[in-house]
Amino acid sequence: MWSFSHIANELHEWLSSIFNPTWTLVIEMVLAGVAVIGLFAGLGLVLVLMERRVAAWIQIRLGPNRVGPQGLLQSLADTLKLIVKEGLTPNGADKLLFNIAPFIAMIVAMLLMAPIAFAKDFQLWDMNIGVLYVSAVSSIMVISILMAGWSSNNKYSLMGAMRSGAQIVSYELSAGLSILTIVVLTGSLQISDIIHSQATGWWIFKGHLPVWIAFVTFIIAVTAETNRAPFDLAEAESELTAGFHTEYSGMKFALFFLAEYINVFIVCAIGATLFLGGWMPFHIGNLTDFNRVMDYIPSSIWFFGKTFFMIFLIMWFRWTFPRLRIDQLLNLEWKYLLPISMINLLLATAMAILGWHF
Amino acid sequence: MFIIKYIKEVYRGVKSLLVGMKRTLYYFTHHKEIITQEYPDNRDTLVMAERFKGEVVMPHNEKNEHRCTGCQACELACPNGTIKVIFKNELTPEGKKKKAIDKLVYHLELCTMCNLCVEACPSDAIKMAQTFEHSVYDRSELTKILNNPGSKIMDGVE
Amino acid sequence: MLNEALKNKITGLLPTATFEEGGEWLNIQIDPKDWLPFAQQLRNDSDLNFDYLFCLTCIDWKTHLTMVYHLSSTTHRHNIVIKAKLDRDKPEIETVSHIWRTADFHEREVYEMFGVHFLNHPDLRLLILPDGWEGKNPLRKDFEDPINMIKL
Amino acid sequence: MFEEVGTTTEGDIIINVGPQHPATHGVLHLVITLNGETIKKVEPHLGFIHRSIEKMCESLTYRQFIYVTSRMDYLSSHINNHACALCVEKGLQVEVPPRAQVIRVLMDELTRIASHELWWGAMAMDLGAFTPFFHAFRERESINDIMEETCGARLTMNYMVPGGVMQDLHPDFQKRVKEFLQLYKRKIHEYDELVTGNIIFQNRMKGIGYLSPEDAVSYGCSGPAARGSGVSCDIRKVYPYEIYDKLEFDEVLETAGDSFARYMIRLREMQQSIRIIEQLIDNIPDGDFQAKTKAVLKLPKGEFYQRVETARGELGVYIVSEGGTTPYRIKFRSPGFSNLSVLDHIARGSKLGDLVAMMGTLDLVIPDIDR
Repeated sequence: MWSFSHIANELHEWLSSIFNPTWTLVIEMVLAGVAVIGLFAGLGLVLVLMERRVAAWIQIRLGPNRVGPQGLLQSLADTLKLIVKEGLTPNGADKLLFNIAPFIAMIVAMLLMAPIAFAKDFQLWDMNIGVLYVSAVSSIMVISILMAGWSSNNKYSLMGAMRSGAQIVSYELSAGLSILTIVVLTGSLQISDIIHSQATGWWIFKGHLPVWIAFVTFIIAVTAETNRAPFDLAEAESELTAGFHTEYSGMKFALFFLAEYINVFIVCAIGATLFLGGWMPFHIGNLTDFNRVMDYIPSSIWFFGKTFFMIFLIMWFRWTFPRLRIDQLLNLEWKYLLPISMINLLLATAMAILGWHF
Repeated sequence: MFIIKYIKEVYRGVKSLLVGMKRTLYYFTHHKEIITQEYPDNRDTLVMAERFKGEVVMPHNEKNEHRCTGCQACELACPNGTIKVIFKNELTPEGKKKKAIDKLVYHLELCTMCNLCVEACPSDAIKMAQTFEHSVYDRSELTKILNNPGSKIMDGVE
Repeated sequence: MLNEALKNKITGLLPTATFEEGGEWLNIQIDPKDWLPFAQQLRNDSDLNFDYLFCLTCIDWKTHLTMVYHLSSTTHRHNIVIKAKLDRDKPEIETVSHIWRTADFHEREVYEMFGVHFLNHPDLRLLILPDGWEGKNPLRKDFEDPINMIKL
Repeated sequence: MFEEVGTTTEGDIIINVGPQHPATHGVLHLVITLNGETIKKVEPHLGFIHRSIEKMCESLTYRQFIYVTSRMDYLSSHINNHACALCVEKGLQVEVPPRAQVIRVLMDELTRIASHELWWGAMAMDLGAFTPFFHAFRERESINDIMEETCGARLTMNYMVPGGVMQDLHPDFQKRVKEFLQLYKRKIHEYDELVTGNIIFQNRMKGIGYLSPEDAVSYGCSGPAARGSGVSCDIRKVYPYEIYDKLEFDEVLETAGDSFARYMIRLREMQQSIRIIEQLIDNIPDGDFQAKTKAVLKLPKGEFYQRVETARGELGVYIVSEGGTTPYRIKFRSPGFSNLSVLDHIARGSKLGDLVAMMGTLDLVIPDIDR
């Protein structure tokens, strides 16, 4: 009833009854764009608040509780502050690159939004290479970080950017391999195919050992890829003050900040799609009554519930673990995660050929 | 063997991480452990320790009398020159001239709350108050005169 | 080793040393010229083995400066105090920073606070005072700073 | 230090860590020469908060100068005050009443625990884990409350006076300390769960910043920094003062000499402090809390030196008296100053991230270094 697909269909029918098909398409595209930007702003606010609350409760504090009821408007107030702040450009900086970098980070995050299925039949662009597209586009992120670090004309920024480059390029591998595990089991790169293949059970339940290993590898790899603690070496504040965004202020800083959170959301959404079935409700084999009850919960709630569970996991990591050192970070990838995920891919392939999964 | 050592290493590492995560999850779910004091909101119920050294005050009784004889012991004891005693000549009822304090000037901005003046005072004329909200908009407001206007020394205090 | 035994031992090493009575530790007054070889003997002699220089400072006596070295041994647990009288106008003494590494920083501190020149010190630069400090040495008795020093 | 200064080759980066930097916990300025991520040289620049306490003390009387020393190593201000009071008492030949001695030792050990708690939180924060900082402050807060109740202040107490302590213990003191001990024992295992046992933390700390025993002594290191290398240098054991020779506690020693050993020393030292407090808390003798002293103190002509063990290492107070009411010259041998000088030696060849860990385990308090 209240699922996104239902609303979208209503809207489509209503628009079609007023305009001709071309105008309908144009209006729908504009609406989608506005919705994505709105989603961005909304997600940014919600995730920042969520992060601060999670951190506070773990750290036996109360967290934001001054602005608005229960401090809910805190991140709105912060955004307002950042908007009215002056965006400084340092004297020796490469002005063009310095100013472009945060927008590239933002554009990458926006592009990644395209193939994500937010609810049943609610997807901006269901392309046949969906998963490949996500892993390809997300690596553009490193360019914006390198640009920011280089153009700032600051040694801390440069070191942060170089660290980040090494880190993202390495962890791309095991993230890709763990995604590949699911692709092998499904036999398709298309997001909708992957979700539909989980109608009888999510991959995390029916995939046995290879999928569990892939899930753990995926979480570690994406935590590193989004530069979040314990892999936040690019901005390690006790070593590099703030890493690649040391020189940024005002809204340009806020864009980096927002892009980081959006990226977290997207990788968690991809994780939820691949391993936890996306918007697919929780089904158990042939228990039709149970399955029908589960179907009553709207698919958008399933999707956001799973995504936020993954986001909580990543936040939980951040507020528990100390940071790794740069050589240990690369050791972890090349000596542990990469061999494990390669062997795991072999296992998954064998399993897919022999049909051992449910 | 190499592979067993490798697996053991991974197992131990993951276990240590899970132990830490269990601990943080405990605090995430147990909100009664929160220790935050919401300071400006709890001002009515906030009780400072009775010995807390906030600022130097001179207690007066209801007849506007204090116990300060003007012996300057506090002025000498102070390491920072926080206290200055200014004298005036007063006529006693018998018509004799008597030295008494006019003003006991106290510079709160110089004070380090070391309690040495209170220790040095032989007649217990000054003591430490438990106030702590000392911020003001102008520095001159921090220079205080401890004796009330028109106050006299208490009878029997020498 | 007890003070008396130390006294005998040190008289053997450096006959020109004079001893001050009083105080809990043995006070030895030496000539600054004898300091470097004497220091090496103190550090390397197995009976003495003064391997821990726990305090290095200087005193301005208005007529002269006195370098004070507090030495201790982590193996024998005995302590001595070495004092060397320096000329106030041209204070110079050999560095001991290669014998006790901790002297490096302490000598730099004494250098800027009292103006004592440590000969052959590897890196005798200002440590605490701002670069380009000119003027008197702050811990000398005749130092005056009308702006930053508050007289009570 | 003994290579030619400024031996930078092409491709080296020189970065300023500090004076305003999150890892320096204050205003320490380190000029670091880096080759990629590897440290080639660390050069400390000091003096950003130098207040010349030694010069200030020359114009203060023997009662007054004690309060200034709280501002040196503000985390163990009680122990600094204790050192000064002991040194003045040594000159005055005053016998301190037994009650005052016990109170002083109790306060010292509480301060030591509080200081190590803060260090533990800050150490974890240097390595990027924020949560332990708040958990450490929970225990530290209850010590501060005890201090506030008895001494009237939370950080710079000025509770020690020559001849004893300024005020008697608060009636609730014993009850509050016992409550603290219970809280501490209930929470101590969390330290291991959150930080010590953590595989990331252990990998970051083990084998980092190795300091050999010979170098530790030569560089004048003291306290946990030297004991981590196996050098027995606890002044409380080696040159006992006050009543430490009558108490049962162990000098904590580790032999590895790396950052993890220095970390473990401090954690284990907290247990020893707890042990001392448990011995004393029910056995506080009755009597005066302060010996009778003259209103104006005059030290005889001579030199007096007192060594005490602060939370960071050996603090020496060296008073040169000319027989007046103020010291002629006073020198504080601060532990942080010597411990800092070893940083260049141990940091060379390690990674930038390790430098932060090493600075954490040396437990530098900048006002202590700058005085």
